[in-house]
Amino acid sequence: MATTTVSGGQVGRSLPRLEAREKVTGRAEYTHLMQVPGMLQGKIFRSTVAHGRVKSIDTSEARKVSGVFGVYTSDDVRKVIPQPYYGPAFHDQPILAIAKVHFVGEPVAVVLAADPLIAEQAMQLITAEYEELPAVFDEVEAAENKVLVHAELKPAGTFADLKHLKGRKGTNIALDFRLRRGDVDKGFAAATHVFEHTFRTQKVLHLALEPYASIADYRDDGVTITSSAQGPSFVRTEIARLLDWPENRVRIKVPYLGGGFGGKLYIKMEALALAMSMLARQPVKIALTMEEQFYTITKHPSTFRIKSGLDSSGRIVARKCEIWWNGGAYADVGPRVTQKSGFTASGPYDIDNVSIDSYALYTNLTPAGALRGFGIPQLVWAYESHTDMIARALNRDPLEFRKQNLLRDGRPQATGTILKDAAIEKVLDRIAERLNWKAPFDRGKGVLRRGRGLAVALKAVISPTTSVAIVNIAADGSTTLYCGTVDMGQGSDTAMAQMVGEVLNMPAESIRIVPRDTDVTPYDMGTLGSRSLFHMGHAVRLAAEEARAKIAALRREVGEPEGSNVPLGDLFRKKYGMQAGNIVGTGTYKPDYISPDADGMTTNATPFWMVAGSGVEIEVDTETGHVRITRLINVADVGKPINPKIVETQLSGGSLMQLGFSMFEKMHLDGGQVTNASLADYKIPGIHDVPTVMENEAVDTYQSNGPFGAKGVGELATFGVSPAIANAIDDAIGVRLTELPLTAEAVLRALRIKDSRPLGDE
Amino acid sequence: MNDMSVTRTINFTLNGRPVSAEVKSNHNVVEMLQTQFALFGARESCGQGLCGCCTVLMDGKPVSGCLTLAVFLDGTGLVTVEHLAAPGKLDPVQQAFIECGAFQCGFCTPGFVLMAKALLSQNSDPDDEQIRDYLSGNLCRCAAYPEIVNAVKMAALKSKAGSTG
Amino acid sequence: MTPFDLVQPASLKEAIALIDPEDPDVRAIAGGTGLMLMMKAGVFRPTRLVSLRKLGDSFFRIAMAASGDLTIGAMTPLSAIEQSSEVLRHAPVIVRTMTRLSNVRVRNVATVGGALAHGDPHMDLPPVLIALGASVAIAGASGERTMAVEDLLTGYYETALARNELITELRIPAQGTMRTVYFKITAGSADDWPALGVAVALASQGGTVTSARMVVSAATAKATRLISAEQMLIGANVNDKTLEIVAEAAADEADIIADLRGSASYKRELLRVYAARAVRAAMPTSGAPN
Amino acid sequence: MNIAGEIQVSAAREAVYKALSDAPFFASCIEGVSDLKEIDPTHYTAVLETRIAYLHFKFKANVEITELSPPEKIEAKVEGMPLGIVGRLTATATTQLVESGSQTIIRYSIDATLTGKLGSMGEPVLKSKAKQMEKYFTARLFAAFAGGGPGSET
Repeated sequence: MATTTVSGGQVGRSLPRLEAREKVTGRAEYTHLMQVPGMLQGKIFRSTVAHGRVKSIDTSEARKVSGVFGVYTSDDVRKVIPQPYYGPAFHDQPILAIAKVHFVGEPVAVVLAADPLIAEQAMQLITAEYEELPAVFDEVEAAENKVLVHAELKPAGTFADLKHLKGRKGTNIALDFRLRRGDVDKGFAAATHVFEHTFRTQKVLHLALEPYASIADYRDDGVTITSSAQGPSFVRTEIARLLDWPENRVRIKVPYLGGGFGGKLYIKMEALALAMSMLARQPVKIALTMEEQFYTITKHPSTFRIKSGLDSSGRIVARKCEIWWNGGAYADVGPRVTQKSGFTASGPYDIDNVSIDSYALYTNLTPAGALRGFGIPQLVWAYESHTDMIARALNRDPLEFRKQNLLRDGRPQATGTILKDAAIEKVLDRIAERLNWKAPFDRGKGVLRRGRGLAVALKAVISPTTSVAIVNIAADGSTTLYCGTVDMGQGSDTAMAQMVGEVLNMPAESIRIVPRDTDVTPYDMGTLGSRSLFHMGHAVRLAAEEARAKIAALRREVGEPEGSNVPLGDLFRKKYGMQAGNIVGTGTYKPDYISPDADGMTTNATPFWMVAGSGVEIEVDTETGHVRITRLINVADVGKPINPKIVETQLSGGSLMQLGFSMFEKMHLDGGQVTNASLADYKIPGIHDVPTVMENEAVDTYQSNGPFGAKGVGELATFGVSPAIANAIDDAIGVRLTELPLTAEAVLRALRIKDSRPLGDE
Repeated sequence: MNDMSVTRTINFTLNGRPVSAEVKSNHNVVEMLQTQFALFGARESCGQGLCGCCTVLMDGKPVSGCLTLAVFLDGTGLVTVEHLAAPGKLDPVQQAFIECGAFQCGFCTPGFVLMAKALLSQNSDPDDEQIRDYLSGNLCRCAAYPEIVNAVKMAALKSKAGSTG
Repeated sequence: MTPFDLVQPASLKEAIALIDPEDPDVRAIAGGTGLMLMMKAGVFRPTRLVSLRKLGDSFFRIAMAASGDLTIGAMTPLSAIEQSSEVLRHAPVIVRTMTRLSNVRVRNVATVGGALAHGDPHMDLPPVLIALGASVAIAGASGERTMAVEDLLTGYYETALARNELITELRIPAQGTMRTVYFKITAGSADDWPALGVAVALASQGGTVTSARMVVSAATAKATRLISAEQMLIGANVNDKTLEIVAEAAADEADIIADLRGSASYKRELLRVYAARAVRAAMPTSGAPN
Repeated sequence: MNIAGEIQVSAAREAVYKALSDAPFFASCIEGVSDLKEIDPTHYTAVLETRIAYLHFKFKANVEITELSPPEKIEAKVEGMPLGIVGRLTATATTQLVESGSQTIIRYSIDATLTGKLGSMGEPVLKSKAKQMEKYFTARLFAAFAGGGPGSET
């Protein structure tokens, strides 16, 4: 596809975020802070057992509290929404628990009151009795189907490739993705060396600083929901389905998001707020606390068993990947994570014989969904640790070993799709150059040891998805953009304005972006998976181009010569006799895509490849296991950056988030119960955790089918961080950790085992 | 049992103006600012004084609004982020945060801005370590920390230029 | 948080009188940063809080007593201690500790008396104060008494204070040639609660220790002196070998609790390592600031 | 968290067993238990309240006697729901009685976990509290059997 190359001077500008003034003055709007006249606030009573039948719920004491409007359970919800199940991949999640609870923290009842402190106080007086059922928490155990989380699978029909699962019984497997390329058994049989390792990742949380919040205002003729949602169009479709209404009676408004990271995708508190507003006949706000985020959605814990066969030259000739994803009690978007990440589970390597089996599993834990990477960071953690382990075992330089096996443009990736515009080698080379990899490296002596490591990754962007945009030029020439991409901090508003400005030759600052409101902003699949800059970018470009064509037509119509630079307002005035009229351009974009066959093969798996990697230098205290990251390098292929400064902050921020997931973040679980559900005990990276030196680089590339040569960036810097650190630890002290997080205790324990002085178990 | 839900009147200075408010014993400063003064710059996130989103300046010193009982405001001077910018003119700290790209989602930003302001009022030329130490009680999930440190340094320069020029 | 009665007496006597010694749901509140957390978590639901914020100036004062003790009023905010030139001169370890103690906002509000009465073993000040040999003055309905900080702390969140007793003053004796260091060791993020705190105060002559105090915190139910390690230190020449013995004694002696921040065996190992590091750092040859 | 130990009392095993299998008596040996109600002979509800300093932990507890093997073993499971907070106290208590001449050795073992939001705050606290509770438990038993067993004066 040809892309527009005009020079409005806007693409490539490091423009500060358009909404910056609102944010630094504390005036930017967030759902969690919004108030609506006559609004009630809901506080949720939650399950204390991981799996059980609800025997009774006693709300009598709560109702007695002065100031309480009402207390509601699923019995009430079903009076207004007979089939109160929601979810993007499966319609499996009830608005409030019906007959059974499936995880600790599942919403069971809601207290409504005008004063949230009163609602909270009353909520604490609710009691429930459960008949406990056996529960399953581990993903590999769940695959044995000994304890079943749900009796039957209920795919939503939203995604065509999940329909075959409808009605399956007796299983916890919500999706099994399968890929077969070449003949992996033959490959292993012919291999000189075979390596097999298993890696695990822990349960971690998005922990956006603005917790989930939705405000629903239900009337008989329509409903308005203001929500911290990453995908207003999806919320509208889902709410319309629950109500059995046409979409145009459902209005979803989304102000700024105080962070999303994938947690606020699809549908979260919206359905509950809707049901409560229907019951109360008043606006209802559900705004969660920090603690409650631990009971809403998390990242997938995972187990990845990876096996590679190599020939005598060190070429990887066969690779077998088995991945189990711990999806928690409700599917959310887990099956899609399983499938889409499955495409690239074998890594950025050119391997003739590949077998991939990826399983989405139900367990009795908080549901898991997308978190900045859509499963890719879990996979990279495994395959890039595995790569280093092989290189070390064969006494090969980890960089050279990677380069020998790297997938290059023009070669088929595991799905069979030919790789294009994927600067894997360039990214890897730049990391190595920055690390000065070829030069001798001082690993230190005595207590402090030093090490370095790198990792590189490949992702197929989620496809096929649709975006629609509208560019509206007013009669004075001022321009407004309507697009559903949600700005949750990634700077999309600014980038979109730059693209409009580029086409229309206007300063990006002069372009107004309409706040997300499904009554006016057209369809967009969702702000996820680093898709928006590419998909919405194209839609915005097309809309602006249509507007530009209409301007040219208007110019001709009013008799201005080609190339005349008469101000836009004059054209309108000439045509309409006064300041009147509009020019509206629309753009719709949906890339081509071919669904994989039963063997996971397709000639078009993705509209663009995402490539990134990281390099680190670390220092290990061999007496305590403390690891200090002295240098963190992130290099990515983002095509041509629309806004280089924002790209840099996305790379920096993404890598630091992953640094938390790598080094210490972990939801501690005990019998399905989270024991550290607060920021006091679940620590995220703070200012002292930032590595001494940080370097971020977008390699010089051009995405030939991207808008202005660009592609997405949001997730990229998360990919390589974890394995790069683990590889550096091995480099420094010769121990290999295969489970995240890489805590000081884990490092010291591994070191002591190596030294035959293991630490005790107490 | 005595009626503990009764409210009491407190008088204090809010962003330079004398005000009074009716508060309950269990209301914190954030709840009071939001419900009675429609000021949302201080917001509760972690609820434990650890993230700094609820930062306000009480008699010139930063405190966590979520851990401060509203009744304790009686007789004090309170400044929120909304007070920093003059009409049409941002505070140098705010300007520096914009120029350095020192935020992404912006939810934690008012807290960081007020902390930076408080730091610069007691140390007009902090080094990187002093900046990090002072801001270590504020969390940014978007992790704009490197840019925040740069912004504080730029703000220090801007403030100096502003006071000498 | 449920509503409660809040009273703000202007005198100590009045404050003590307002606290019912029989009622655990009545408590004094100073800065309130610790208490608010407990109230928000629902594990403390007071019927009445007695605010000490309106007490007289003497409770907010830092001064040198004729005895050579540095006295700090119980209501002095930690930030005032952090910025005090007297404290810097008298016990610089306190000022150094403050930089990484909780955060600026907490230090602006939390008081030294409140921090000690809170009894949370993760706090940084108690081990430092015990190492400095500090004591507190306590006022109650039946008069005043003084107590060493190490005796004040009796368990997890527990102190030797009666319900209607209040700390009025902290006293830190002159340190002479004693040098004190404190190490706060976190297991996860840098600004986490410590997995272990170790404070060591030493006097030495020509490489031989003449006087020593060693205190462990965070990994134990309360900040605790490690007496046998101290005894091994006194009279010893500080070298690798003696340090190994001292560290071993410290690790053996401490009653370590496992929690989210680490297993007991890991924290014991940390104590072994940091007991030795702290002793080295407290020696005048270390080059570390006093 | 595990609390285990043994004490020896001057009473016959049968008498000790009879006393301990009496729920109200057994409950009285655990500090902070009140409001014991019998649902059926193996199921009870109670309120479990414990204070550590000024902190207050209160649970609505369900007690299930899971094993009664006279005169050797009693096993009970306790589930405590802290009111209004997601989290739970679960404990399994096993008591084994061993004859030792005219005396009886009571071996007890309690496995308890405190989870949810209370876990991080409460578990280390409860651990330090456990020793206190153990003292109370043994003191009550000693007191009860000092005269040969509860109600033995008749």
